[in-house]
Amino acid sequence: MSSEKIIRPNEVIQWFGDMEIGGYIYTVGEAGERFFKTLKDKGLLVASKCDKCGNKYIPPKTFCENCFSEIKEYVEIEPVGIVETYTILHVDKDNKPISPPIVVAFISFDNIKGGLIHKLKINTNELKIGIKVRAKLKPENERKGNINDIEYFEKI
Amino acid sequence: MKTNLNIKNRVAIVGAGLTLFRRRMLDTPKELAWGAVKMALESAGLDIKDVEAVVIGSAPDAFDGVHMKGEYLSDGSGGIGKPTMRVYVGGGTGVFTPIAGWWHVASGLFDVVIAVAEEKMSPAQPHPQYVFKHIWDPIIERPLGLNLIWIFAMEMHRYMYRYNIKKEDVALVSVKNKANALDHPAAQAAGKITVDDVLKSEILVWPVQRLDISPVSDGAAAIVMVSEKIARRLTDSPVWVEGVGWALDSTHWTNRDLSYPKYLEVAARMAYKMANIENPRKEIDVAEVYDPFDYKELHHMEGLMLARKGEAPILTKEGITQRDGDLPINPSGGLLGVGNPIAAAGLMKVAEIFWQLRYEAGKRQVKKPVYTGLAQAWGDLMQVGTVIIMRGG
Amino acid sequence: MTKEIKLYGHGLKEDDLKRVILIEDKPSAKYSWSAGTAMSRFLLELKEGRIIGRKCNKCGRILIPPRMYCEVCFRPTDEWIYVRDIGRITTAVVSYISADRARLEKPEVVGVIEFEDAPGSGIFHRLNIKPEDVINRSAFGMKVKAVWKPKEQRNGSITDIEYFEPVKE
Amino acid sequence: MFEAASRAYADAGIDDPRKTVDAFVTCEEDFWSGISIFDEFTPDQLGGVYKPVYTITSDGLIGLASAYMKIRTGLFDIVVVEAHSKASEIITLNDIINFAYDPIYNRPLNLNPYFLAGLEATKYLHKIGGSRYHLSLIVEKNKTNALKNPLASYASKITAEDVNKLKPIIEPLNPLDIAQPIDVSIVVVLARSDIAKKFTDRIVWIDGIGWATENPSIENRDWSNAAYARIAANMAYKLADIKNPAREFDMAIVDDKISYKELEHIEALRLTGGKNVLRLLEDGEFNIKGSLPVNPHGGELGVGWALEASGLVAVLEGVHQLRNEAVGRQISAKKIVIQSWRGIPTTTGAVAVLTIDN
Repeated sequence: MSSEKIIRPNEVIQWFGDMEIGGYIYTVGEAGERFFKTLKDKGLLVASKCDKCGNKYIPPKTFCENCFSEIKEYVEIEPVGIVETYTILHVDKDNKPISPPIVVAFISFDNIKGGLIHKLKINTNELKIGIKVRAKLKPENERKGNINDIEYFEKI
Repeated sequence: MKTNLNIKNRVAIVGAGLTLFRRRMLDTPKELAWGAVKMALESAGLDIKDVEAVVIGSAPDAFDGVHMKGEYLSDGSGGIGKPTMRVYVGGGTGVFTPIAGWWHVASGLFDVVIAVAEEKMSPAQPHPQYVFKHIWDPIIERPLGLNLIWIFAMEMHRYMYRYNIKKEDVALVSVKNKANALDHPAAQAAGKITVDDVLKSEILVWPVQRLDISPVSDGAAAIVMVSEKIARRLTDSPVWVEGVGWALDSTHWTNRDLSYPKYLEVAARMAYKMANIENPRKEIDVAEVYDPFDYKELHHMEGLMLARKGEAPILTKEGITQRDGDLPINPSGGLLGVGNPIAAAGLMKVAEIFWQLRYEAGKRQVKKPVYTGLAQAWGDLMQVGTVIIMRGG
Repeated sequence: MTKEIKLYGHGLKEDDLKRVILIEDKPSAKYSWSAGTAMSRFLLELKEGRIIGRKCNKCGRILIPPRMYCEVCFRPTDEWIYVRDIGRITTAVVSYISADRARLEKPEVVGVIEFEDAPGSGIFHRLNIKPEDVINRSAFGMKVKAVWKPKEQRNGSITDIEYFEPVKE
Repeated sequence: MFEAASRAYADAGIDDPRKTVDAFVTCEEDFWSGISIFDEFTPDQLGGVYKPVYTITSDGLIGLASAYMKIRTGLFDIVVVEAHSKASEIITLNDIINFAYDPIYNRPLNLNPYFLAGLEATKYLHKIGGSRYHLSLIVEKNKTNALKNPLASYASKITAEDVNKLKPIIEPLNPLDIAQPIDVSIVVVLARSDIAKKFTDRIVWIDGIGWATENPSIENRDWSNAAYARIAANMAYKLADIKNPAREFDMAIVDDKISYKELEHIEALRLTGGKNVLRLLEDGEFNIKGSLPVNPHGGELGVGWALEASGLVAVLEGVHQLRNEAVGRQISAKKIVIQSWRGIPTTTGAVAVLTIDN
């Protein structure tokens, strides 16, 4: 058993480089297709429903976490949920200060496993666990079929 | 190699599953993993709740485009709420995953373990080949713009030079494997081609031409590994894992003799010793050896001591490695025919040996009776050999 | 498992990419690697137009690229040794494509050069030899020497050597 | 790595690792190192050329678990585990952490990756009725403990009151709640029990080890319980025959990459014996002189975040404590529990029970 604290001597050369490529393009799978196309076209959320154990999931899954069955059934719901927890971010991805701060919440939906992480537009003194919120979507012609088609959630 | 032969617990494979192998798939990586695991569990007659631990194999994170890919894949792999770990030896990972599965069960800690391998190469843009820019030493090699095909071409050419092998003899491997893959339900690159087709295909980096190479692919594979007592309960035809071996050569590939994969010989000797095999050429009935390039099948046959040095092209020419030959090699169609979703391709080979030893390979079933089979993969900087030896019940 | 079995998965053709949802990302993954003691010296010597290795007095090998330890004996290496920039080609190939898989107008030859003064130690580099000599295999064993960039253009990198080219025996 | 390995072999009484060691494990992720297929670069520096070498893309304690299993099979006698951090070489650390999030539902939000820690901390403090001040107490304890640890890079004499005054960055967290990276390389030599006795008389035993992943999807995990730690602890305790964890350990090393995690992990490891974890903290029971010292070496808040070597930093402290080598922070310990977590956004971690003979 031994350890080594690494101290870099001055005569050692630093070599700059990266591990980047041209970028990534992700496909979203069958459930993702349903979710984002419905969000874009109808402004609704989609849960997938396991016909074996009855579990419903958002984000929708093509397989059930509980019984591992394939899921082929989907249900649409209004984008209205409950704030399960929240945080207020005063820094961006590079730790630079942001003003005004961004509120981020985890929002759950009635009788559905999972939920969504998203931004919350709210007066911070109203912010608490358990409040009811609704998604504010971008105008239909600006939606692209991704999670940012929701601009934020807001209190109702 | 000091190998302790006091193995306490026997380990059996009782189920296997695959997804389709395709250039690009709609399904997310975790959905692909799920597809393979689900099929493996069903074929074993087991439920996800029976699974006690999960081993995940996947090659570079830079393909799927997710850091900590093992975490990301764990739900689709059946690993929620379970001891789950990802193992990694570059391209050799596909055969290393069941080796890790073996030690999970052979340790006595678990009775039912899933080994799953997944690769989704298609997210990487503009081409998955770009990922290979980053496997080189960043200081002494990357500035020279090293290209993956270059390094394999260098090894291939050294091998051809050393044993005076003709290009058309190497091409026979591609012809055989792509034809074998016509009978494989996952196959992406099956076809009836001729030696002439290979020799006339686009020259990429002499001596490598387009039809010497396996494609890039998305796909997943899984097997179920169990202890002896569970195996006896589940099936009359378990396939036993009788030998495992792996070894790494030095990082410094330019300090090695590229004409012979000595690291693979070391790995094979470890596995043969454990499986009590003295004469592999006689005792191995069927083998799936790693064939991302056609010459690698030959190179690996020699490293595995299934052929003497320089002899693999001769055995191939004589038809001995065909499905109806005396030493069938890659009856699945291999990476050249079925496709190459890196780690998944290696585990596909293990699955093929499982089906061969159970006489369940349908049209791919080799003609001779089979009792002992071998699967092998290779990776890192042309430096790791992973070997598993299996026997029918 | 026979041909007739239906396997999971939804393959996409190139055209299908127009109709499915695609999410794009380009992560930033940047590093400043430390070259380490041995490699740093190697790079600084390249700038001076010299090749340096580390010798292991136990197995007698001169390691290039140099390491402060011998991986075979697993002990620290003992001394710095300059070697001549002359070696023999152990393998060579002709590339008709770039690292990005684009077709090259003029094919490139690359290979591994084993140093005459350090048997077993080779490096990867470009070769200024005719593609035909690679294809007819006469390049194997050929004696070559480094061609250096002019001193003012060298920056302590492997590219301080432009390429290796044949020398008379 | 060569230096650390050489010293570890000397410490274990191994003269020639090329002959003696059967297999080698390294714990690393490609994106931490900036090399696609990091495994390529491992064998030479450890003495592993032409030997069974592999990478576990996970924390060092999970790598240790893999070595433990391998020895139990009977195939290997001596296995070496290596883990390291060269975090100082990573220029875009936050981008790389962010790259571990789901690319479809999470990453496009383009947030500071520690948002998840903020969400969890809010939920957890809400559940246990804790406050910002409790987090500050943990920061004070660990940074102060670290003053006595020569390996620590973030030791300080800061008080909870001072920590509490700092401006939050990701509420309720402020910068001192989050462990900062360090560079380190750690090598552990593991041997079968009868073999170990031939090499050294200062053997530290692994009585039990366990590891688990809870759920990778952040929407579907338990937001206020470290379920992964509970599952891993159950496995380790079963192997080590631990019936009453709150009473059987002389000390604990738990993961504190983010301050609230220390409390969450103490609970998941069932170390409170039914008492309120906040009261125990307030009463100083987790201090070096308390009834159950936790992170006497300063934890990761004091020592630093060693990426995948975190678990082995904990093992190292455990070994020092059991061998009576923890100068200035020594606790009289015969049986300890150590735990690691891979950090956000993962739900993977491991637990080990270490003991020493009288």
